[in-house]
Amino acid sequence: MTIVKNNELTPEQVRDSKVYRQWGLTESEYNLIVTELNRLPNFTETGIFSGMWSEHVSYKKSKPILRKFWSTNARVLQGPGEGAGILDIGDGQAVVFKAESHNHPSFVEPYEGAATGVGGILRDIFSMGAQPIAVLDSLRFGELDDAHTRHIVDGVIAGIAGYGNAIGIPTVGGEIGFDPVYSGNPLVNVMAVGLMDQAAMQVGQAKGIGNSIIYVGAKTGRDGINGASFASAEFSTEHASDRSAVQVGDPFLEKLVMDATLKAVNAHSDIIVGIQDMGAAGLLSSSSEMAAKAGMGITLDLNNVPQRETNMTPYELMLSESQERMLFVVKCGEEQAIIDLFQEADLDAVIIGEVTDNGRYILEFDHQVVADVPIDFLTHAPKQTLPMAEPKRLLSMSEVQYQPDVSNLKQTILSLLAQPTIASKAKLFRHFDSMVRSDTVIKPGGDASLVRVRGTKKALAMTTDVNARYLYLNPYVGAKMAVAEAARNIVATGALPIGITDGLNFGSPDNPEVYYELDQAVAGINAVAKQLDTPIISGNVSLYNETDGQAIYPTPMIGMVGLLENVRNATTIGFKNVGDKIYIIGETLDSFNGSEIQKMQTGSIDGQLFGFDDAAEMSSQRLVRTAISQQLLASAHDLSEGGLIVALLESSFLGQLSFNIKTALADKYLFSETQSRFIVSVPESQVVTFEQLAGQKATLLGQVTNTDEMMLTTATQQIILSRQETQKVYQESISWKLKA
Amino acid sequence: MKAAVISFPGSNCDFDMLYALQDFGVDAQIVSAKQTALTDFDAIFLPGGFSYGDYLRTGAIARFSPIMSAVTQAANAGKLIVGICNGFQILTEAGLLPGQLLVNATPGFICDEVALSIANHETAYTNAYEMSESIVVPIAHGEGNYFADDDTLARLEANNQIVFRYVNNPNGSVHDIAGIMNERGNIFGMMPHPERAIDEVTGNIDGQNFFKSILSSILTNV
Amino acid sequence: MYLAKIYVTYKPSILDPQGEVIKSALKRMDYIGVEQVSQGKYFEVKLTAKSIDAATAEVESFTDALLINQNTETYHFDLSLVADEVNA
Amino acid sequence: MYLAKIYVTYKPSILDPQGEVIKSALKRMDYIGVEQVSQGKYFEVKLTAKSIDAATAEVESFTDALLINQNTETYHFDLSLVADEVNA
Ligand SMILES: Nc1ncnc2c1ncn2[C@@H]1O[C@H](COP(=O)(O)OP(=O)(O)O)[C@@H](O)[C@H]1O
Ligand SMILES: [Mg+2]
Repeated sequence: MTIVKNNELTPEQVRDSKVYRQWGLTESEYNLIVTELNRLPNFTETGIFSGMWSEHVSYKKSKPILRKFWSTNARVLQGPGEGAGILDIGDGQAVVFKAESHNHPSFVEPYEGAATGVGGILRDIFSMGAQPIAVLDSLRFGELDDAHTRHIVDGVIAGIAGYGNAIGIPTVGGEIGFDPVYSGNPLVNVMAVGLMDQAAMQVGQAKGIGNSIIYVGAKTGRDGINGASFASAEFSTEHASDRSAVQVGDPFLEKLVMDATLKAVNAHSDIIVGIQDMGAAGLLSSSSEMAAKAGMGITLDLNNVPQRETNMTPYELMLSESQERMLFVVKCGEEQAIIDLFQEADLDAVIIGEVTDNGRYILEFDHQVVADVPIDFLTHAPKQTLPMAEPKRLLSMSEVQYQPDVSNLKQTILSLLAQPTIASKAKLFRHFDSMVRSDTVIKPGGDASLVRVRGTKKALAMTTDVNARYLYLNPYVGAKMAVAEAARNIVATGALPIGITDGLNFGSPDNPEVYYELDQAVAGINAVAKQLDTPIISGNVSLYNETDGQAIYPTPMIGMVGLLENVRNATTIGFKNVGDKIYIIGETLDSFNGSEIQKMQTGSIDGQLFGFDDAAEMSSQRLVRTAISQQLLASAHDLSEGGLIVALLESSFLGQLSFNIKTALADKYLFSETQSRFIVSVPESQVVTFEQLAGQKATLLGQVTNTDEMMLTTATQQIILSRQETQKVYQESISWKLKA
Repeated sequence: MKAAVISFPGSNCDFDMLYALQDFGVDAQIVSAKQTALTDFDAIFLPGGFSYGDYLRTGAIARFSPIMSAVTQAANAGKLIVGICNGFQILTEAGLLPGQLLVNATPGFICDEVALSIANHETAYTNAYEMSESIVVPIAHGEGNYFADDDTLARLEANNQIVFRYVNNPNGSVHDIAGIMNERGNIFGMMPHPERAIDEVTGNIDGQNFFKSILSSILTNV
Repeated sequence: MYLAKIYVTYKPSILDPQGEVIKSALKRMDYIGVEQVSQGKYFEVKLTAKSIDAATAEVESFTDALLINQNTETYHFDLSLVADEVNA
Repeated sequence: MYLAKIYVTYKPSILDPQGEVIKSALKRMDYIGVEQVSQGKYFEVKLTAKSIDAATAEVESFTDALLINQNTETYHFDLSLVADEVNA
């Protein structure tokens, strides 16, 4: 069995040229393959091992850490390991969600990179049998004064819009941050949320000897096969420049695939054995993982794979990352029903192989076997345990908190509002259709977004969050804060946080300091997740986010979903009625290291991160949720970047009302980023009840007013801000910078 | 009243429209664009979305769908034809309404809620609105920039065929046009989405009177 | 087989916002010689036909019917005879 | 003044969903001779330059920089000398 086709390297040439190293296999991994097969792997086999054993597919480096995630409670119907995680939301329904990163593709090709990121995460959701109901994003870019960064921002925003709007799933929320560490390595994480009847649950498994593997959706081209990693002249006459690593998305086609898949799940659940989307390492990983999970083997005839380009080799067919493709496993003899359903929607649906019981992964091409390897071995890359070391920067940090310069309070406030990380992102997210499907209750611009569950009183709250600066100063505590902040956003709508998906964006794990950050971040996420009872049910890992040896900040994006039992209790951040009393919940301390004001005034972040009080966090959240469920609050908003002053202003702008605030705090505390805080407004009629409920946790700040003047009296002075003028700075700063 | 909501490949507001009609008690159903008959229906809705991916031009390919001859027949028979967003784009491409929807004056997709003034209160689409009312309705489009030549515009104005105008024009439409009807008044198209503004829970009910208007006019015609 | 190259442009009276955006971007990028930009569409269509006249008629027919919107667009095209191969 | 006519097309291996959709529409409309359709962009740019060589260099420079996406698109262009009038 040493077939050599299309001028591919012979097994001996593969061995001697060590081409496998270019493809990412180490010497010892290659040797392991030789030992296990008891012969030299041929070209195609070497290629599929390199695909399956890449970090991106196998998680061989991150798995020892990922295993530590806490992912079980009574709600969990499906934890990590499938396309997406699933939680019980009662009434026989379930919510399905997951996040995915498309960092590198978005740097190379911002529009298509971001667009196909949306397409990919949606396939993860509907391949579970769930109807996608919302998309969120989490984005990091360099600073906007750099022209290339602006180009990337434009492309990424247009790409998310281009795909999400066309397929008709609302992009309801997200977050965007800017820091120089991301200029050579932007982060594009997307999260999708779906809804399903528990009865319709599908998993990606290939069970049952003789059952058919059906390929549906787009034809396969050379998309995503990295031309650079080929010694192209050796096996093809085409020029490398004609090959493209760029994946182009077709949201129109995916809409057809999505609708047909959901129709198939509804109509033919009795004959569908498994469904899996084709993501990283395309046909290869989807087919081999489905069989491995079921403990079966699989044989594919590659000549039957629908092809967009001519003369594709087995290697290319297996490794292609063409978009909008799915695999179905269907009971033997029942295939026609599925094929007809897809053809009715003008989609390709072709039987390309079958399930076997020999535990082998066998590929045939032109009537010859071009690969024959044990599936278990193929799908289980040798784990690597990597060394960790506490980053040196953490060992010598100042314990003293930064002291902001607030000599000109008004100017400081205006400058802070103009910081891209603080300023409104509305000029960007207005390109996203946030309302299609007509279920969006809270649109982007508040804390969490809220999507109703049609036909019930329920709604789902969702948010993405992480402040990576905090993690840079303390990966463990910073990760705790990320989960806490996500939960505060959920709680501010009135919902109960129920689960987490994550996107772990880090530098190279081969650097012991980065590996340590990853480990600490997971530990921090777990610590708060357990207290909140929000298991981590799905996620994504993106490593090697570095340019020129400079890693990004450790950036574990937290995607959180919450459940609101009665949508009529939904609460938003905007002030509602003149005369309502404004309270701050939680204590304000000297919390400036890692803050937005430190970044603004010193150009960098530095010093030991301020503390996080788990008990205070839980009690603040409990108070807000209770107050909302008793309908005591007119508005609720959590405090995050920029602190109290930013939260107050946002509640004013959204509510188109002003405030008159008196606080005993000194000026600098307006900018403190102490965790576990909210501002709420309470109608006069509820003040007594609220104060009784809150006790010491809430402090009266003042009241809502209807003039243009926002009045602020601190321990030392009084200032007045014009709402219109201030709002303009908040609203327009991003577009001013983008147009620069 | 029986209503059809046409589902083109790539339509994505078809169910929003269906649910909206059902909320108002209409006996509505989705009809695939592959169908060829619409004789059973009193009113036909072309929903928003990206029919055929908006490839080539918005609405350009959808207008050649099998269902479109039936839509034309129904239009000629005087039945109500309502196109929202992509539906409006399809109706103009098909020549059932004059003009064309071009790329927004500032290119790019916009999702927002915008104020509309009601330019003609005596239509099947606006009769339930108060005289002085200005309403706020969601928009979500990249090609909503209504264009027609001067003669056509003069005719639209003279015949009161302009039904809705933008208060602050978001997309460059000539004469601030947000929605128009044909001379006979039975074919109507608009870019904004009244079907997204009918439920208190989602924060806007300014679209309710749009549906009430259609219902009352159909009932009085029957 | 024939290859039709079809060039679609806006009619002169139509404002072309994309062209305007590109022009100002080029100016900002210091391409100061640029005076006017318009963006249109370019189609390559391969078709079989009995003769060049038949092909011409065919191209005119489908361009009028589908490829352009006669309200705002106009076009011209070139037609040539090419070898018979089509990429799948 | 020079007039550059720039024709932008996808690289051969890049997915062109528009072309496919247009082709099937033409087939449905009974233009059965149509074998392949691709849609690209067509730019007309008027620019002043010292010489045809300078104009050529300028066109190549801004097309690479802005008009095309080098990851997915390729182009060719014609350049000609035209009278000096620009439509506002
Ligand atoms: N990229 C984006 N896409 C959609 N919505 C966004 C995006 N960035 C920010 N938003 C929205 O803006 C609001 C404020 O975001 P952010 O400042 O990150 O909130 P917080 O500090 O409460 O986490 C949220 O409603 C969020 O969903
Ligand atoms: Mg918040």
